[in-house]
Amino acid sequence: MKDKKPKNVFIKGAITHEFIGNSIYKHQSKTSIGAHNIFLGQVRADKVDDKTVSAIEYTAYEDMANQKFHDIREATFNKFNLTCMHIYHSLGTVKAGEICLFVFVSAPHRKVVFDALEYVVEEIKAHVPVFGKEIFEDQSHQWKKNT
Amino acid sequence: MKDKKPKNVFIKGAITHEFIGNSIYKHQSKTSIGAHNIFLGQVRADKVDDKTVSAIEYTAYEDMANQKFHDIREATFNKFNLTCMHIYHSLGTVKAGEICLFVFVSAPHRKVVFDALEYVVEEIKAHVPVFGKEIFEDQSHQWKKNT
Amino acid sequence: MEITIKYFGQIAEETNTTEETIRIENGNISNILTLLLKKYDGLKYKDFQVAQNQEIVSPETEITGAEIALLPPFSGG
Amino acid sequence: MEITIKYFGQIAEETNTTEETIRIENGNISNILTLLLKKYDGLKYKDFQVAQNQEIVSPETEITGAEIALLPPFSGG
Repeated sequence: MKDKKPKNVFIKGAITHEFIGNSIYKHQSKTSIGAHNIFLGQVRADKVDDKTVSAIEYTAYEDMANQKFHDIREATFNKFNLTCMHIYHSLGTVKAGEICLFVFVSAPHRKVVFDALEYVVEEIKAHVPVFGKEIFEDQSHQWKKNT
Repeated sequence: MKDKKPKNVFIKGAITHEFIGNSIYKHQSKTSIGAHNIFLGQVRADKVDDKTVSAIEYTAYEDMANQKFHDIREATFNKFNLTCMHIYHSLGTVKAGEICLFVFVSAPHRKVVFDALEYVVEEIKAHVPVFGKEIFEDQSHQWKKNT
Repeated sequence: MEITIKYFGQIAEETNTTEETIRIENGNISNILTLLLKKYDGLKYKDFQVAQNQEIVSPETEITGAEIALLPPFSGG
Repeated sequence: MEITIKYFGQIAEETNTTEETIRIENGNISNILTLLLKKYDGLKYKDFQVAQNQEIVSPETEITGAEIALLPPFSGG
């Protein structure tokens, strides 16, 4: 039973450093926290043959994706003793060098945040229906595949 | 042989969210990076008996500490295939809720950043001569001990 | 019954549409796949999973849902 | 020889100084410790490590350095 509507994790376009900085700032009032761990996914300018990726265009099966993000949140809170957790993912165009994924976990002590963060990131990569189209400088494209 | 003078890792007072955001922003030109992992140590308002920690005052054996930070950097680059790494630690007074440690590692792919970040943080906690004096609201204090 | 089929990423590129409605008798997901592979010949070369009501299902799963989605390999993050 | 001794954190609190110079004959770190424990009685209740020229050493290590530091438990981060 899905008893509450999951939050929207998606952000239009790149996730800015101001957004990330601000998110860190908001945690200063939570004085039981001793350790934060943040993962940022950044779009790489990969070279394929002679062409270079200039951006990734993200689409998603949004309803299912938000539900999966919600499920991952619940599972992570059950597994790890975290104070809080935030996940944001881009939709639309994110240029090479820009941030497309922002995962933020916090806890009183450090040991737990390392395992929790890796768990969340791997779960997202494996189970959330998000699709990245790598756009080359000449506007041709290929479909990204997670490894 | 210590052939080059290590960088100064210390920052006077708290590490601000603007500083962290700006550091993230600077990596947008490094388009071979696909994954960043950031650890932030935040001062907890721990309760001891009836008193609450309001700040930690950090001192260090600065020359040795900077050398140790340098050695940890070198060892980490030898062990893990990272694109870059940054470490900042506060000296002086950092209030509860503020950031006192900022470790930032980046690599083309995600797998390596999780292990690298945890390694760096544990090495810092174990080997860098930094001393935290927990100041209570009534100005009494106790000496912090890493666990 | 009437079912909405959604296509994503390179699957939508192949079908040239992101959503359509089909009519089908009761049966398994494999019945829907047979129908779609007939309609979109190129799909047989594509790697995808099927979701029914936002849960990944196998071809043997009974059709229960009003929403089926064809999902290419995930590449978030 | 002349050696600079540095004190940090709760050790400096005990000695009431952060740095001083002592004269000592050649020998081991333990010879310095004996001298300092005589001078600062409270040190014997304190937990600390000794660094010589910025490297942690044991009491058996020969005195070679011009700079010795008494370091209480680390608590960075």
